[in-house]
Amino acid sequence: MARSSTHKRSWIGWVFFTDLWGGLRLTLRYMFSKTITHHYPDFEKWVPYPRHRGHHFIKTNDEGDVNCVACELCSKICPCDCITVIPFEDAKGNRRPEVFDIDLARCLYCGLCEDACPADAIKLGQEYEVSSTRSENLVVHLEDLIAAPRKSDNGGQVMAAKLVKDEAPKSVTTGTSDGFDWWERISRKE
Amino acid sequence: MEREFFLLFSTVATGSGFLVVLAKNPIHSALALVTCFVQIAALFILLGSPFLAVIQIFVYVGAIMVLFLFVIMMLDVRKEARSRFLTKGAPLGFLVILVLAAEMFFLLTRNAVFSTNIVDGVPTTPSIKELGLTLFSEYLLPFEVASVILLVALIGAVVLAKTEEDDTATKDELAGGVVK
Amino acid sequence: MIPVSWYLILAAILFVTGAAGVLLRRNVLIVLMSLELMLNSVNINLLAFGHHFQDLRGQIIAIFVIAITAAEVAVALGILVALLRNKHSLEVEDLAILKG
Amino acid sequence: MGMSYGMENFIAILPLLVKMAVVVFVLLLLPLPLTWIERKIAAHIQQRPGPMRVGWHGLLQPLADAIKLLTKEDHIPTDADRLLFRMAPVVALVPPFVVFVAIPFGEPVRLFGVDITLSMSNMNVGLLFILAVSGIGVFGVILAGWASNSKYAVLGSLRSIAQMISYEIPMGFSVIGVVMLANSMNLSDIVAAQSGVWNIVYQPIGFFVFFVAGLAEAQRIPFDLPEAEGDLGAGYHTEYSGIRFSLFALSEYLVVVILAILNVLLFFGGWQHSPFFLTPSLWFLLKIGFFIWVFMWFRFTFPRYRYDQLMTIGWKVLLPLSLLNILVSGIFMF
Repeated sequence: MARSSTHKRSWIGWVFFTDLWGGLRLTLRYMFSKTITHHYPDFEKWVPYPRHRGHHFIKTNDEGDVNCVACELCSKICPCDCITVIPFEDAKGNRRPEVFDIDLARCLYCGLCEDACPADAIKLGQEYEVSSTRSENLVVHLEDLIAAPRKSDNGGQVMAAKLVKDEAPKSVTTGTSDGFDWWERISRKE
Repeated sequence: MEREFFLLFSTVATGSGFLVVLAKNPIHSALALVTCFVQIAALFILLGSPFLAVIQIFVYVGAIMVLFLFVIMMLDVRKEARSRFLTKGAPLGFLVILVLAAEMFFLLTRNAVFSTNIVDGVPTTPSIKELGLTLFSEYLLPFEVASVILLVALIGAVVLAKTEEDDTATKDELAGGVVK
Repeated sequence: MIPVSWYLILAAILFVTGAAGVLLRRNVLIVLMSLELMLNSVNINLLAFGHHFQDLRGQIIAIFVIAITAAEVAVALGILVALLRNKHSLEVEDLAILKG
Repeated sequence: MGMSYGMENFIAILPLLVKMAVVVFVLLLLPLPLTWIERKIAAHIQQRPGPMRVGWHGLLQPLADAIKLLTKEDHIPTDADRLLFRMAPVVALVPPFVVFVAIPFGEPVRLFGVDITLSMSNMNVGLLFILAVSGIGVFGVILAGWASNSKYAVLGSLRSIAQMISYEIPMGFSVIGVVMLANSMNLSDIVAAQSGVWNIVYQPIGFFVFFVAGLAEAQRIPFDLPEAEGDLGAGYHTEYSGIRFSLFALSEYLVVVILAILNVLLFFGGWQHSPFFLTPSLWFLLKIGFFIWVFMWFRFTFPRYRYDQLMTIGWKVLLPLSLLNILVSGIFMF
């Protein structure tokens, strides 16, 4: 960013503050240029990269059952002890979770549960708008986890969006356009 | 109207004057002195000399008292506030004060000349122009002497506040000491 | 109109207050401040007489008083700071080293 | 200075009371739009939109901030000097208000058959009065720093005092050239003396010194050493919160406004030479607005000076320059 200019200035430039004027000219140009920030949450939303670790989700297999075998390894490895799993045996004789709760208020999104899972069930997805005014709402259950958004396939882009105001306000992407790469906005043409 | 203003200003001035002497903490007494000076500046306006009033605020309040507060804040006065209040020679001092007060009281009450206002008509306020002309013609020599004294005081204060080794504190003291 | 004696009485009260501070208090800073108070009471007198007798000289001498006070304070505070560097005390009685 | 001479009847002082009420009302509300403007300028210089969510383009944001500040906890540190701690914001606020007594806003106008001067007191020592009273402003800072009983606050206010005392002198000297040109310290006379050419033409050095010293007096960037957040927390108002903090913010904004007004009055012709579509007073206010914008532009452009650089600029650059300015103007006038 900072171009270090070490060339020596003459005393005339020093007397008439050429460098100060240069700074003022730069900020004046910025003052009347377009803004480059995201207009989140009203008009734009950032879709995170697939590597992003957000709200958890649980994968299901082709028959509609969850992959999870309720081995409780995720619960054991969790450093902040935020996962509660209670197993049961379903009609087909498979071991499945009866209760699978994650307390998002305690979770630090480290992704260890994802690593520990032997059944490719629990993953960390793209959702990052999980705020709430009540801490009870932050305990998510099995059905929430199944319904939660998967990893993004169009990550690293800014999409058109609008704010949906209900109990838990969220910015929802709209339109079908692909969005654009934000870094284009700040690339300098020199 | 004028009378009420005089009473207001003089009451506050007297009260804060007492506070200057009575306050334990030097900061408090400096602030009381500031109040007193502002009241006196207001009295100067009543006395028809707005220029002196502004100079009073400029020099006394804006420079001298700020300098005082600067020095007080540089020194540690928290322990001073706990030290003994009066000097050893306090009884003798009280006596002198009493004599002085009695003498002034006597002179002011017994002298009939000043108890009435002998100027007839409203006194005119001398303009700043007149003041300046008199200052620079009739009183030119005292004026120059005063400016030389100020210069000497400036140099003296810098020399006094300067330490042998160039430590960083010198700059602050210099900044404080050079003014006026 | 305010009789000039009122100003004189006010000045006298302030002067005596200042004198009490100079004579009775132990703290050098407060002694200096009381001195300022005395000088100011004198200024009130000068201006009151100048106003009373319609004479400019009252104001002019008051200007000189203010100028000289400024010089005095600068030197006094300079001395104070220098003294405190050598003797860590603000009390009048501790500073009487010339008395032997 | 007819402060108390012959004001027996109420009708005579009615215009004065109205003027006082208007000025106080306007000054108390002025920081609201100013904070919005400052935040918007800051945002756009950094290429972001700034406050957008409360009202149209965040116009009601200052109101929301004011409500927040008013309802916040008012905290006083344990070992603070409680009386002085409470007094300090008020003491800081008084001088900026008092300064407006002497500031004229235009030629006298005729309203309801009465001639009304657009100033509260047309005093003949107006300029000196303004400089003197704005010099008192430092007391609020001193009290705040001392009473908080906090190291950051004391250091901040010590810096403040040294800075204000140092820059008051070049500031006072720089206006002497203007006073010499107008032959008066009355601000209306000074403006009237610029009916031909603005003073900036005759006094470029004086303007430069006044402008820079003014920035330092108002403690604006690049001279905001007393509240340098990098090394001092928030300087003298580190320990303040809620309403008392907002009083300090108010007085800082008023000082900026006063500086802009003084720059326009002394060097940019006040209300003289208004273009045909503007009344003189509006033209005057427009120029004041321009200067306020310039101060904000500076704030988000320049980095802060170091403390020794600050003192060097004050004593070794501005003071000799202002003395030189007096000398040169004296020679030309002679």
